[in-house]
Amino acid sequence: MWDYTNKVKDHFLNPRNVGFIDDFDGLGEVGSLACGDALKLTFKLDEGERIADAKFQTFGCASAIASSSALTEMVKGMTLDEAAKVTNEDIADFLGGLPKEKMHCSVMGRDAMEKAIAYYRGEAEKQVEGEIVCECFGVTDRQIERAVKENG
Amino acid sequence: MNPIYVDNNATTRVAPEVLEAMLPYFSDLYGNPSSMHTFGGSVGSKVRAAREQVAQLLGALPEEILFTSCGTESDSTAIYAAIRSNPEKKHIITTRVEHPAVKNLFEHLGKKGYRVTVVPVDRQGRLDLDTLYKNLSDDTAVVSVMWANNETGTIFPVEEIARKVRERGIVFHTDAVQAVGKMPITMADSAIDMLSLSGHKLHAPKGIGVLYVRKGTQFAPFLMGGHQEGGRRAGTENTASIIGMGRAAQLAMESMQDENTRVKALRDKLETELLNRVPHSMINGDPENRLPNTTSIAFEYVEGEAILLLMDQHGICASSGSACTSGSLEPSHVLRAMGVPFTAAHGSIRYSLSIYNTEEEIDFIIDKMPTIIERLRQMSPFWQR
Amino acid sequence: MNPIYVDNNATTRVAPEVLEAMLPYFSDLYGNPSSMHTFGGSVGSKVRAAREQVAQLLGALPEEILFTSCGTESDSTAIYAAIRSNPEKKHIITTRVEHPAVKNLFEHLGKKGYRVTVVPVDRQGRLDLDTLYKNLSDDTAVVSVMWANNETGTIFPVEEIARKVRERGIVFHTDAVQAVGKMPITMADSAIDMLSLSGHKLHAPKGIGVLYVRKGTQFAPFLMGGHQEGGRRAGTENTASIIGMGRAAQLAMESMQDENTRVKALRDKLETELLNRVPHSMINGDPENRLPNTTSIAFEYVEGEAILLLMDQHGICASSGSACTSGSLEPSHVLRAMGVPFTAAHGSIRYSLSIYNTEEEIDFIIDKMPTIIERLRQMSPFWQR
Ligand SMILES: Cc1ncc(COP(=O)(O)O)c(C=O)c1O
Ligand SMILES: Cc1ncc(COP(=O)(O)O)c(C=O)c1O
Ligand code: FES
Ligand code: FES
Repeated sequence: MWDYTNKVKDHFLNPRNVGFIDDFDGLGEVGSLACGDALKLTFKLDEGERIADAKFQTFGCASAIASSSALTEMVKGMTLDEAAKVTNEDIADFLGGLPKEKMHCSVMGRDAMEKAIAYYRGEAEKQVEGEIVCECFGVTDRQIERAVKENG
Repeated sequence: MNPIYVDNNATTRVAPEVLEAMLPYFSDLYGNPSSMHTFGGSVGSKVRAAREQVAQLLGALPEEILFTSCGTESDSTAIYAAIRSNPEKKHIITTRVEHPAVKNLFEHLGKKGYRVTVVPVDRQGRLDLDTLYKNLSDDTAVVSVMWANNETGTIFPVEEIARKVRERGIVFHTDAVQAVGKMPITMADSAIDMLSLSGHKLHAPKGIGVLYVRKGTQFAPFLMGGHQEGGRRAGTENTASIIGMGRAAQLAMESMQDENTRVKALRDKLETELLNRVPHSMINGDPENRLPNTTSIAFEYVEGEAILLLMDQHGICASSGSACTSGSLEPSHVLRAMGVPFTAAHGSIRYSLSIYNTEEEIDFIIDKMPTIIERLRQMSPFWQR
Repeated sequence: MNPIYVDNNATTRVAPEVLEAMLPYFSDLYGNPSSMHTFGGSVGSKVRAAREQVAQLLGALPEEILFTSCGTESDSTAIYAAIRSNPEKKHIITTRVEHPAVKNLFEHLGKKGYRVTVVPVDRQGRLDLDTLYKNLSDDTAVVSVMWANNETGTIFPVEEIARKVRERGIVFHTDAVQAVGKMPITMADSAIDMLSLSGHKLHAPKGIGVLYVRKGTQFAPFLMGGHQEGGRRAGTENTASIIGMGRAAQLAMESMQDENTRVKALRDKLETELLNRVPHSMINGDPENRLPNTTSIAFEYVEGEAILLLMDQHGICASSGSACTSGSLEPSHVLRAMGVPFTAAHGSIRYSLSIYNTEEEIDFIIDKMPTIIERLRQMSPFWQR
């Protein structure tokens, strides 16, 4: 069993900011059902171009859920430049640490944030650096889409 | 909080009767059965009695029973014995749904130059017997097929397979770690050459296993050294655990009936109610040929670890995939082999009951699960409300 | 009759403190440490604590400690790990006085095509180090030398040997089953790559062993399967015994002083008095470098089994040769390697004490032995009155 900090447990059991902002300014999606990890992140800006609200939906383990919750808390009030600098290590630190094997679960949050910012700025989707989140099945995106449709 | 333990395919409670039988052999009658003094020698007769008890559970002869340190060691011992006794044969057969104790060994042997046939299963987890039989050849050293699957509880027709394999003069081994104690087994009437079991799956302690080796089967020891177990398994006898294993074998015979009536009914109730109450849920595995204590249920669009941790908040202990593969979040190779869709494989929970479970416990689980799944689905980007 | 147990090199009493530490983990806290629920997971933290306790006893790091099922498995694991990590090397070195757990494995490897150097010992049981060093070569995969001999208690200079072996870039393993707990060991300051120990020789239960593997040492698992022990030893963790092993390690640190003063004094008294009182008796082994608890005494012109059975009449438990080889009446390979004359080898008795022995017990043995030997000598055709 994983050794989760109390903060991880708290953010898993009482996740903050679950949901989807319908009139979002930024939207980032990473992962897939096949990996067992996926994250959809939306944010809304205020007049000062700071993040007024952020919400997430996560399909994943406890670390993924807690990381998403932590990230959305952390970025509120930040400018996009500041939010872009939040690393997965920052997320893990905010949570009082993650087990080594679970660090990748917090990468997803950072990647989704990056994508959401790119979406807002209208930039072409950035090639995300860092670890590959999951390669459990070794299947193509098309197969996954089909699987989702068939069972959805 | 008293746990509600429905994770008995991972490990079981040592029966109080078993612990009681073991207790004198730690600090009081601690002699070595190989010793030349009464103090040690008298423990030897207890070890012999335990061997007879295990033989009785398996419908076997005492001299066909070898004590090992776990199911994994029994599996390794059997498979190495078969290939070392047939050094000229370079082909081995197993299935896609074996426990890592067999799976990883076969993969290793594959890298060492063995040709490995891995028999597939269908969507219900049933073996493709045609593929198995078609691949039997004069070059085949051993066929190893588990008796019952640890994740789904699916029972395989190993008696029938063993007969066909024996006709070809090939050694047949079965990993019966999940089957023994849950269904009647009579090795005297069987064509199975070697059978593995693990004590801690049937209320004996962890760290004791058994390998059945049919009289006359060619054998080579895996653990070499002292002359214990008739020269077939070296290492000072784990006397307390062997004696506990014997008592557990006796208890298993007595509770077989309860397991197949009351426990089975509890399992069926749990399963039926969960499928009724939780939309988008389904059984993994073959509902026809299945252990009486196991059900694997897929809850679509949610992830297993998260489910388990929420269950843990209520003190409910279960597994996603086998305990051996959770710890990494790779989806179970068993569910993948069966072609369980991704949406379902990740959210599969195994409930495995024992004679210690009560109806109140099952009702409690039935009550809590729908809320747990609903709560996680609310967070999931894939869930369409 | 309460036994007078001086057979502690065969096996030991489980310390009551150890049993107490183990007890909750059978029928109450029986969870699997790999499980994703608190009930199992919390046992995992106890396993980690036990690993730290064992590491402390050995002056090692917790991640260098691997739990196995016995000393024999540790020995096999180490030696196979070394040769599998060096598949191109085909020469292995050991000594003539190893326990069967190493001896028989090396003989087996000899039959499989390995060139085996078996280092001889002199009349006092001291190793011929020149022969050992002379035979080190680029083709040598592993050198395995026991730390202390189980039959005579002779201690070998393994620290020095390990340094020389490391200079040549060769893996060094020591079977320290008899040394651990009886003498201080600090792996952090040592050049030994792998070290085996067995729980039941230091008041932990039977069926638990430890293999120390120095950080950075190339390793390949012996038991393949699940991911337990960091993927280095498969099989569900034997939680109760691991926790008992941890407690025993702690106790061993506390009693090391007693072992090397009071127990040693008792051993010395027993030895001196027996040599004084029984004519034609002598010590086997090196009286200079010896475990504090062991003495092997040859009573000429009589036969070991007969002596043991007469001792048994008085409830005195001891061994002739190792418990592993008694049971067959072949004279011990250790005494033969030392060139102990046949007249003496057959009548050799090993007394091995523990912290549980009292002076009264030792006095009792001193009182009974002369009559026992005299009685048998009266019957012996070789005995000149
Ligand atoms: C020196 C030595 N090595 C190895 C062993 C084997 O230990 P186990 O019987 O626990 O496998 C023993 C004891 O029997 C021993 O004395
Ligand atoms: C089917 C099967 N085979 C083998 C094993 C391995 O048994 P053990 O963990 O006792 O080595 C297990 C349990 O973990 C199992 O379920
Ligand atoms: S999201 Fe945690 S393991 Fe992948
Ligand atoms: S006299 Fe009995 S064994 Fe030789």
